[in-house]
This record gives sequence, C-alpha cells and structure tokens, in this order.
Amino acid sequence: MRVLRPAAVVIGALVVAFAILGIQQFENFLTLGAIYALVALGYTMVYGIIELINFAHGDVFMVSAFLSMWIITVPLGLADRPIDNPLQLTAVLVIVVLATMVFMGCIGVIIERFAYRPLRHAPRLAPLITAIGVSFILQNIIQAIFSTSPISVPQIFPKTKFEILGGSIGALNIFMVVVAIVLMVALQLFISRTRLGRAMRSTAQDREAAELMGVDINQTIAITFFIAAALAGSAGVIQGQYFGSIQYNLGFFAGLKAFTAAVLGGIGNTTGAAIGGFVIAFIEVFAAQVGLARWSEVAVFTVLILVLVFRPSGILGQALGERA
Amino acid sequence: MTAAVSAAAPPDYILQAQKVTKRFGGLVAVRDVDLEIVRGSIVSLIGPNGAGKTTFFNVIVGILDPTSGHVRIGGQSLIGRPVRAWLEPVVWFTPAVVIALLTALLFAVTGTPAVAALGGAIALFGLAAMFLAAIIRPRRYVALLTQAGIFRSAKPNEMVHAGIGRTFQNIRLFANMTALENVLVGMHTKLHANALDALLSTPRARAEEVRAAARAEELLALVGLAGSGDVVARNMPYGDQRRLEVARALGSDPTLLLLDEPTAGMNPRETADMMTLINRLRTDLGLSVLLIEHDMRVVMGISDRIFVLDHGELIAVGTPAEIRTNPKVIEAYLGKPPE
Amino acid sequence: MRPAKFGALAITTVLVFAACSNTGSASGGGGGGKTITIGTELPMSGAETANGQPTANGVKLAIKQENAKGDIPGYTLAIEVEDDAVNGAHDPQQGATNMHTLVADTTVMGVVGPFNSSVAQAEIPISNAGGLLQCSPANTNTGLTYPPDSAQYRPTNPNKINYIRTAAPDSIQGPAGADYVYNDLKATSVYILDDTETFGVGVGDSFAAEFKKDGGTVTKRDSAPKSTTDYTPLFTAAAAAHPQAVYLAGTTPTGMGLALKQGRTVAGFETIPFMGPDGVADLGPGGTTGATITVAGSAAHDVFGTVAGIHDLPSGSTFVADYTTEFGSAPGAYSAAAYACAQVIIAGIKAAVTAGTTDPAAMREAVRAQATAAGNKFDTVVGSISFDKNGDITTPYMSFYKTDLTLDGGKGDWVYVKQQAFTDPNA
Amino acid sequence: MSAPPAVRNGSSGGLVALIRAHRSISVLVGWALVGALLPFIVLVPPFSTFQAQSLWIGGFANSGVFILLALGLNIVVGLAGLLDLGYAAFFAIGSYTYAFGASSFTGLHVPFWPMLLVGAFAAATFGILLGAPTLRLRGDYLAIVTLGFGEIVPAVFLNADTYTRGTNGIGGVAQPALPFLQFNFSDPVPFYVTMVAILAVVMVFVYRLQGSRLGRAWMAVREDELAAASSGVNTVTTKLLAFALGASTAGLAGVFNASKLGIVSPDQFGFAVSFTVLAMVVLGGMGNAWGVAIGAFTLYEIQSVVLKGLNQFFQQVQVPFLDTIDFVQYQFLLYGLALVAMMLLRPEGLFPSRRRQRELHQVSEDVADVPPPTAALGD
Repeated sequence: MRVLRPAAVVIGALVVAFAILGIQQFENFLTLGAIYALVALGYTMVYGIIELINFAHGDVFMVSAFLSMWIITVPLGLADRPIDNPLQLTAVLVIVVLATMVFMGCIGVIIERFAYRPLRHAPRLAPLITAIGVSFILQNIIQAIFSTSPISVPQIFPKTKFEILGGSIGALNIFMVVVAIVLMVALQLFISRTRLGRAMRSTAQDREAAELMGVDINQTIAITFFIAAALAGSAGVIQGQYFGSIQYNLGFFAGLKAFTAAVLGGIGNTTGAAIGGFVIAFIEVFAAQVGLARWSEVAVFTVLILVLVFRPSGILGQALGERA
Repeated sequence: MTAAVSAAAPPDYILQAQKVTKRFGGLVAVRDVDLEIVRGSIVSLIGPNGAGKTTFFNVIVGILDPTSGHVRIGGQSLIGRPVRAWLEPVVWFTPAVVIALLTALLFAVTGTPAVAALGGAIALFGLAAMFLAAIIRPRRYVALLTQAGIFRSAKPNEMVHAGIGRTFQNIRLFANMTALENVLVGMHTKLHANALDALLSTPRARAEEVRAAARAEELLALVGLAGSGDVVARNMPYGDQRRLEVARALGSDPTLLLLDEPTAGMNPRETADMMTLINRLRTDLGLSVLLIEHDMRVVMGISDRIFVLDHGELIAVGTPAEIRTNPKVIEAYLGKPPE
Repeated sequence: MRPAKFGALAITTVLVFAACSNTGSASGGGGGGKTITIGTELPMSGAETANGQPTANGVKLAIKQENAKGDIPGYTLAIEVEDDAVNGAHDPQQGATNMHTLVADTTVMGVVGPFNSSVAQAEIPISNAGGLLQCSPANTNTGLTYPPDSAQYRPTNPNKINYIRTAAPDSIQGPAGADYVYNDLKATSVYILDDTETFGVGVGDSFAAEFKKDGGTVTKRDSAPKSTTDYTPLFTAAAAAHPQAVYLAGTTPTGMGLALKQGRTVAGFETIPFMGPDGVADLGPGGTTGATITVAGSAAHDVFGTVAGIHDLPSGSTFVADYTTEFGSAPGAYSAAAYACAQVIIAGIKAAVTAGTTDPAAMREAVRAQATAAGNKFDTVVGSISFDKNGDITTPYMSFYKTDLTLDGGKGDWVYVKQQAFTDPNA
Repeated sequence: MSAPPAVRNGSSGGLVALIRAHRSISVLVGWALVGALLPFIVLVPPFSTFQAQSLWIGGFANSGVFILLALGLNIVVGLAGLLDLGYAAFFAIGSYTYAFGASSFTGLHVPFWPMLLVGAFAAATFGILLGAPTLRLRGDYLAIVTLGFGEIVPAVFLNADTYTRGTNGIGGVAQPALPFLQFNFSDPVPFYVTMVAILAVVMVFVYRLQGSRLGRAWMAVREDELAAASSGVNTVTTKLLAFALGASTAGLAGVFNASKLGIVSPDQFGFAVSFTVLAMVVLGGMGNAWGVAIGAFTLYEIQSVVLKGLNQFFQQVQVPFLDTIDFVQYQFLLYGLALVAMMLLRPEGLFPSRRRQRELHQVSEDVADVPPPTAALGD
C-alpha cells in the first residue's frame, strides 16, 4: 500500500486541527476520531471485499459496547471505580479488549454466514435490506436485555491527567488514541504482508480470478467480517470507557458517521477510512467549539457531498475494491 | 475502387486523425498517429497485442481525451486539446452578471426594492441554468461554446450525433433488454419524444414509436436477426449478440462505423457471415468502416487500406498487398529474424 | 423450490394476519356489566419505551384500583393501549391512525396521551371531531392550549375544548427553574444545553427569557440532538465563559444524563450546580435503570430539578407503594400525572353514569364537558386540580428537588427541597 | 399508446393482448376495481374482525402515501438503477411546501389541487439540484450522498426554527376542498378516493415512461452506462430526469400526507422512512410498478396493523408463554426478522418483472461487462 501520501495528509491535517481547535478540543477531536476511524475500518473492509454497505456494522459496534460493559461488571465483577494498580489494570484491559474483540468477531462471522452469504449472488440490494433487518434485530436483542434507557459503564481507567502544551490531557484519551493507531497499523501490516491479507486483496480485486487462483472465497470473506467486527469491538470497549454511558441505539448514528467517514476517505481504502473518521470528528468538534452543535450533522454531510463532487472517489482516490 | 477514390484530386476524408498522442502518466500508449478514412472505404487498424489499437479507438470515439493531436469528422475538428477552456466559466457567469447590472441600474433609477428582488432572482436562476447546462452539455450549449471560440473534446454521445457508430471488443449489449429495445436505444438520437410526450402519450410520440419499431425491425433484418426482436439479449447465441451490437450501432444512421474486433471468438462460418455483412454495409448503406481486427484473413479480405500500429506508433500504411510484404510488419508480428 | 418457499411465506403471512384479527376493542377485565374503555396513546416501543410504558402503567393502576372498588354500577373499566411508535420512534401519522381507532371504538370515553407534542398536533383535530376527551400527562408545548395557536387544532368543533393536560406548560416550568437558579442557587450566569426536542427547546427558551429578566446572563446556548454521544467538546467550549450554573433543558433519555456525566469531567464544571426540568429530575433513586442518577453516577452531585406537580401527594404515599408493588419498579416521571388523567376521566364517567346517561356518544360528551367545565375540581393523586378555559391545569404546582449521593448506601437519590404554586397565565 | 416494446415478450392471450394494447386504460380500470373492491373486502372475515371499515379505509389512504413513494423510488432505483437512500428528503420537501402554501403559520391559503403540482415541482427542483453535481458518482458514492441529503433536509427543517417552527412542526395545515367531496378529520373516504385517483394517474405515467424513449434510456444506463453513451444517450440528462421525476412523485405524496395529517414536523421524515420505502421497492420487485405497489401496501399493513395487533391475539388465545410477552415492545424486532426472512426467501422481490428477475442475480460491478457465469445461479 502507498503509505507516504496518507501519512502526509494525516500529519498536515493534525497540525491544522491543532492550530484551529487548541489543545483541549484537539484532545476531544483525537479521541472521537479514533472511535469513528475504528468503526469506519469495518465498513470499508466489508465494502471493499463484497461491495456491501453493511448497515448492521454500527450495531455490531453498539453490541460490543454492551458486551464489554457486561464483561467488566459480571465475570470480572468490577465496580465503577478506577483501578490504580497498573498491572491489574493492564490485565483487566487486555482481558476485556481481547474477549470483546474475539466474541464480536464471531458474531460478525455468524451474521455474514446467515444473513449475507445466502444472498451473495442475489440482487445487490437484497443484502442491503437484510443488513438493515439485522441491525433492527441486534438493537432489539440489546433492548430486551438492557432496556432502552442509557446504561452506565463502570469506568475502570484512572482519571489521571497530564499537563501537556498548557492543556490537561486524560490518560484514557492517550490510551484510546494509542490503541486505535496500533490496531490500524496492525491491520495495514496484516493486509499488506500476510497470506490472508493477500487473499483478501485479490478477492476484493476480482473474486472469480481469486477463486481460480485457489483462494477460499468463503473463508476470506468470513475472516474479513471477523476482523471488521473485532475492530468495532475494540471501538465499543473504548466507547464505553470514555463516554461512560451507552444506549441500545447508539449504533445507528455512530454507524452512519463511520460509513460517511469510510466513503469520505475512499471506500475500500483502509487508510482513507481512518482519515475520514478523523475528518468527521474534526467537523463535529469544531461545530461544537463555535456553538453550532445542532448543525454539525448538516455540516458533516455537506462536507461529504462537496468532497465527493470534487473528488468523486473520496479523499484517497483508488479504492481497494476498484474494478478496472 | 480504392484507386478510383484516391485518383480524385482532394480525397474526401470522413475521418482524419492527426498526430494523435495519448500518454498514461509515463508510458505513451499512442504516439503521433495519423489515420485517414476515405468516405465509403473499409479501413483496418491492426497490430500485435498492446500495440495501442484500443486506446487509439477510445480516443477517436471520445472516451479518452488525447494528450495531443486532434480528430476531424467530415472536416470539423471534434476531438483534441481544449482551446480557451478558461473562457467557459466566463460564459457561465455573463448572463447573471449582465442581469445583475441591469437590475442595479433599474434599482438606482426606480428605487423600488421589488425590482431588485425580482432581478436578483432572475440572475440567480440564470446562473443555475448555465451551471446545469454546463453539466448536461446540451447541443445548443456546445454550439454556444464553439461560437465563443471555446473547444472541448466531444463526449461519446456527441460523437454519435456526429455520425459515428461503434461496437465493443467485449460485447456490451443491454443484456436484459430485448433485441428490439437494444436497437431502439441505438436509435435514441433519431427519436425526439421527450418526457412530456411520454407522459401525455402525444400522437406525435405514438406515431414515432410505431415508426421506430418498424425501423428497428428493418435493421434487425439487415444484420440477419429478423424475427428475434423479442428475445432478451443475454439469451442470444454469441454470434447473434455480435450482430445485434452492429444493428444497435446502425440505429443512429452513422456515416462511419467503428468495429472493435467484430469477429473475435467466432467460428469460421460466423466470421464469414460477419465479413459479408460488413461488405453489405458498405455497398448497401454506403457506410465507411474502421475495423480493429486480429484475424488476418478478415483484414486482408475486406480492407481497402490497412494501418499497422506497434508500440503505439504507426509502422506501416497501405493496401493489403503492400502490408503483407512489409518487412517492418512481419518483424512486428514475428519478431526480428535472427542475424 | 421457489414456489414452495413462496407458499411458505404466503402461509406465514396469512397466519400473522389471522393473528391480529382481534385488534381494536380490548376485552373487558373481569367483573360483570358493560365495558367502558379508557384509551392510552403513547410511544410503547423502540427508543421511547421508557417514556410510554411507565406512563401507561399509571393508567393501568388507576383502572385496576377503580375496578377493585367497583363503584361504577353496571360497568367495568377496561384499558386500550395504542402505540404511536413506528420503527421505534414516535410517529404523528401512526398517532393519527390510533386516534381514529380510539374514536371509532364507542366504548372509549377518554384517552390518556399523547406523550409528544408533534403527535398531539396530529391527534387533537381527530379527537375533536369525534368529541373525545384527551388528557396528556406529558405535553408541555404552549401552542397546544394557548390561543390563538390552539384554535387551529379544533377545525370541527372550535368551541369544544377536548384536550386537557396535567403537565405544566413550558411557560411555567422553565421560569420556575430560572428563578430557582438565580434566587436560591445565587448563580448569575448560566450555560443552557437543550436536546432539540419540543420539550427541551421550549423549556430552555422560557428558562433563558426568565433568567435574563431576573438579571442573569446566559453565557452560551447549545442544542445537541439525542444522537449526540460526545458532549465533552460542547462543555469544553462553554467553559471559556465560566458560567456559574448549567441548565440541562431536556430529558435523560434524550441525552441529558450523559451530558451531565461528561460535563462534570470538563474543567470548570466539576462542582457548579446543574439544573434541569422533570425530564432530568426523574426522581428515580440511584440504581433504577435509566434514572439520571444511575446514568450520571458519581457525576450526579449538586444536581437540582423542577417537577411539574406537587410533591406531597394527598394519596401519593400509597400511589408510589402501590405502583411499585404492581409493576416492580419505581414510578416514571409521568406515571402519577397519567394516573391523575385517568382519575379525571373516571370522575367524568361516574358523574355521567349517576346522571343516568347510557348512550355512548352522550356519555363521551358528558365526560368531556365535565372535565373542561370551569370550576370543576378533581381529587387526584397530584392533588385537587381543575382546568382553565384552554384545558390547562389552573394550579400548576412546581416542586424542587436536589440530588444527594450519600443516600441509600451511596447509591444516591433525590431529596425534596420545596414546592411552590404558580398561577396559570390564561386563567 | 402503441404497445411499448418493453412488454412485447411473453405469452399473448386475448385478454393479455388487449391489456397490452391499451396499457393506460387497463391501468385505470385496474385501479378503479381495486379502489372499489378494497373497502368491501375488509367487510368479510378475517379482516372485518380486525377493525372497523372506516379505519381500514383510512389506513389504505395512508398506505397509498407509501405506495406513491415506492412508485417514485422505483423510477430511480428500479428503472434507472440509481441507489437513493435519502428519498424521504423529497417527501419532506413536498410536505413543507404544502405547509408553507396552505396553513395558518404562513397565512397563505393556496388550494390543495394546485399545490399538488407546486409540491411535485418543488421536489423535482431539489432532485435536480442534488443530482446535477453528484450524478457522475459511482453507485455507492451516490448512495451515501443521497443518504446525507436525506439527513440534511429534516435537520434543516428542524434547526431553521424561525421559518419552520422547528421541532414543533407546522400545525393547522389546510385540507383539500371539492364541491362534491367533504374532506374532514372524521371521514377518511374522500382522502381514500383522492389517493386512488392520484395513484391511478401516477401508475399510468410510470407505464408510459417505461415504454418510452426516456424509459429505454433509463434501462440502458442501468444496464451499461458506457454502451448507453456510445449509443447517443446523454447519460447526465437521463439520470437527472430519473431523479426529478422520482422526486416529484415523493412531492405529491408529501402534499397529500400533509393535508391529511394537518401537521408537518421534522420527525416524520427520518432515515426510517427512506429505507422503509426502499425495502418496499425491493420486496415488491424492482422495476415492476404493480409489484412495487403491492410490496408497499403489504409492508405498510404489516407495520401499522399486524405488528400492533399481536398482543391482543396471544392474550386472547392464551398461548402459554407467548401471552406473557409484550409484542408491542418487540414489533421492531419482528419487523427486522420479517425483512431478513423475506429477503432470504425471495431475493428478487415478491413480483419481479420478468426480465429484471434474471439480471438482478448478478453481483453488480462498476463496469457491467458480459455477465459472470454465476449470473443465473441466483437461487
């Protein structure tokens, strides 16, 4: 993958964002962006490989937030109080993140198996409708278990703040951004370096050809869904820890924004999705900064439309799944 | 026949490609290719794979803009580098600006805000209309641009208006429409019923539909698909699909027909039929034909003139006989003979 | 293969249709005699279950207890629950359809609801045409009752008021909060955040107006839709002007609980008082699902709230107890109000029955007239109330509460501060 | 109108031939029959036991709104193959146009019938405004742009409260008036009749368009844009017209809905509406007007009648465990299940048009080349 150009874009954008927002809002922007980026990656991967707008992805993210909350409270039996012992904290975090990611990954695979695979050769809109159906189902399962009201998540991460550049930055925020970046880099390496990654890329390029070359299409697609859902899972954990309160319907809007981010960045392009996520986070934080929060959604989509008018295939042109 | 035409003092060219070059980033797909087609002749463009035949083809039908050089159809230059493109935005804004100024003037005189409001509205509307026109590029708008001395390469559908019909190397029919409908779409430029006609189903529209259907049947018959008008295209045998593509291309009553490997993947019998068909098009309809072809038997059989491309450059031009004996061509196809 | 599948689909569809061939007139609960129905028209599914269910439960309880008393000779009360949520969100068109259903059911003598003002706007014209009394426990939008706006909802019978409400309109609750913040909390500058919903925006506006009138300053006013997940940037931006208090104009289900929780984490908002209307002061103790204190957790200190109603309910103590025993959870913010609405309707029915009215249409009209006739007083769970010529409650009471996180073992709860009677501006 | 080639293929019985020869008349007759029969069908069990006739009729009038929307979206998605996920926006524009034109809020009182056209025109204009810059986008980019537009429009109506009364919505919207029909809030019949009439006309238009030069151009663009352009079709104009005509239908629906409901508020036009209509189109069978209409009708009735009725049923039948569940609360879940099930059973919709059926089975690609061999193995 071409790494230099996206990197340049990212750094440039960050500098500008910092200049405009100032340290405190910059912190908010990075944190929010990290979440959107992680969710957007899922959309972009699924789209890249089977050209499906997976509307259920946002709700997979939502489910994972609830799952992490459950893991923390029930099996681990932790209360809403920071863990100060670093070792214990690390252990807990690793357990929660891994467990959530793996479990959600499986859910992603299951969804693909039962809702999308049967329709792989069906009209392309059919899976879109099932995706919407699945998202309803997920929402209602959560609703049935946890009710429709906001549920608070025990925040186990210490509330320590560091004085950086005249602003106080929460340790949690740093942790989130780091986790997001690590995962994204890992994903890039996976796609570009490993055999499975190559299989995914070739499938995205041309499924028939890949099949002829002996790539196991079903397995590859299943893995894609696993990774996508797992990333959403990690984002869900972060969401819960950072916002401290989750609701059964947070998936829809998060999903909408994340998908927008994916398209903005050039859908099918993993780096683009990450960038798109941060762009949208910036717009929202900026809108809040200047007191136009109620217009932020309008702003987000206006920017999207403008970008697409001038760069019809998103910020990072060539999409992973582009056909010749 | 070739002799007859070339003897006439200034040959009547239906298509002239002059110094056409197409670059993709670093690599040059087509370099300085000159190609002329005399009205009523059959010309072939041959060359090894990757010689740039299809790129050149896509340039002259308006799909790709040339990096340099230009293409004339019937003497009029339609494809080439944009000229005075910077002027186009001026054209967009002029009407609005003019109206705005007039409004300002009127307002200064009368001083009634209503006038200002109305004028402003009209100006805005004018601006919007011009933008819309710039996006749709209706023929009037293009004509306006040419008057202003602005030149932009024609789009594929404009080339059809200029009288060029084409087929595709890998068949691109409207697979789920019937043969008849495919031809009717081909006749799009020849029909004039607009949305309103359709909604009200005006007598004019109805009459046109009937005539169109009849004409389409004729064309199908011409390519030898009489009676299969109601078959959905994707259910047709391969050979028929190729013929149907020709019929669709004929729908716009072209003067020049561009055939991209019309016999690719055909068995000898189908190939022979296709050759007779192409000949008939020339003799019966007086069409000129540009052929991209691999099958040498076809090329040598029906071409008046042959252009040979290799690595994007024109290496030879001439009659089949000349080409057959041209060492460069042989080298290009068979590689350098060992010293 | 496909025909078979299609057959299966067809069969299921038919079954489902058969399944619902009993919609509409709900069966009367036990007891002999004819059935009189009280309808509820609330969002019962999806995102707004939390609003609708407890409110409907208030009515269920009232009817159950009334039937137990059985002092309407020859009649049993039944409830007909209508749901105006489609795809999980309240939908005016569905509300209108439901209202048509209720109007068409001649046993329905009164309707409790709706919950959302936009739904009310679609329903009042229909119930007005059907001469059916509607009593909303939750609508606070002034336009619904205040002339001249309210007239447009009664095209059929302009002079027959058929919509009353026990909730105090925004024009009272907002200012009440403003005065409290300015006079009692001694804050002279406030940051207002609303949820873009009818209730939130309305109460926010009236709060801002009154607060300015008192001489305070509104440092910033933001609107964040309930889809917002991250309120931190808003508070970070608002911190610049150093407000001395925050007014959360909205409800916890639409994000105000989350706003409280996140706002506390932003420098400048750690300790200052947060104030909210009864959408925030839901009086749910810590631990109850979805209650503000539960959602905000440790951030819920120094939170103040107004509740449109009086605190020491005449029969309140038993109401809360009864409700909790009946439904196993504490009453929602609007349960008591809904209970009161049901009581008003029941009182009307009783009067009509004792007057010997039997014809359904006549009884409907009697109930409507009884409820809206000037000077008629109703003994309800929220006290003795009556309605003015527009259908607004004449003695809007405001009760003030604050959070105390030390209560029930650190879980925290709301404590009563004071209550205050206001005067209905249109009386 | 001459038999459009679009419907030439297939068997030709006497009646079939007649219907095809006089498409418009047969459509009108068809709607007349449907419109006349429906009110009486609901008088017989099981439907009669459901709810009173007047309620059914009112429900039909509402479902008509969705049928109208579905027919319009069918032009965009089904015929021209443009995926539009923000269709509700045009519905909203139509509604608000009428609310501005005929309510006590603005003080204007333009009669309903001209406003029908105005609403349609306004919606069409916005359709073009949105389409013009975005139509060159590839399918799914267009999808997200339209999705964005669908989110923006209600948000604007919500936030520009000085002009739209924001979240309160505009109430007191005028009802239609006719000398011989009395429109009011208690009697649904006039609305029902009006809706049937509108539907009949729109359906005739849809069929005429399908068989026309424009309709063929739409299908050509759907099938293969490059080939269409090389046949002389101006793809931009063609797509714009699809957008405009689709939007104008939504505009009609909006005006009707606003007048029937008497109130317009932003919360009526969320994403839910857009995808409900899309689901209706896909379930009904894209490209087939009647199929789409039936799909819309079915889905609407399931949503607004069937799911709401489950509780009473299970409580009355005393099904052991089911009667304890509150289905009203889970209808959304059932709706989701219904969508998935129907899609898995009939990917090409309940009533696919004969020719779409095959083609829809191919996995779409940017450049629709010779269809992959998998094309035919749909189910």
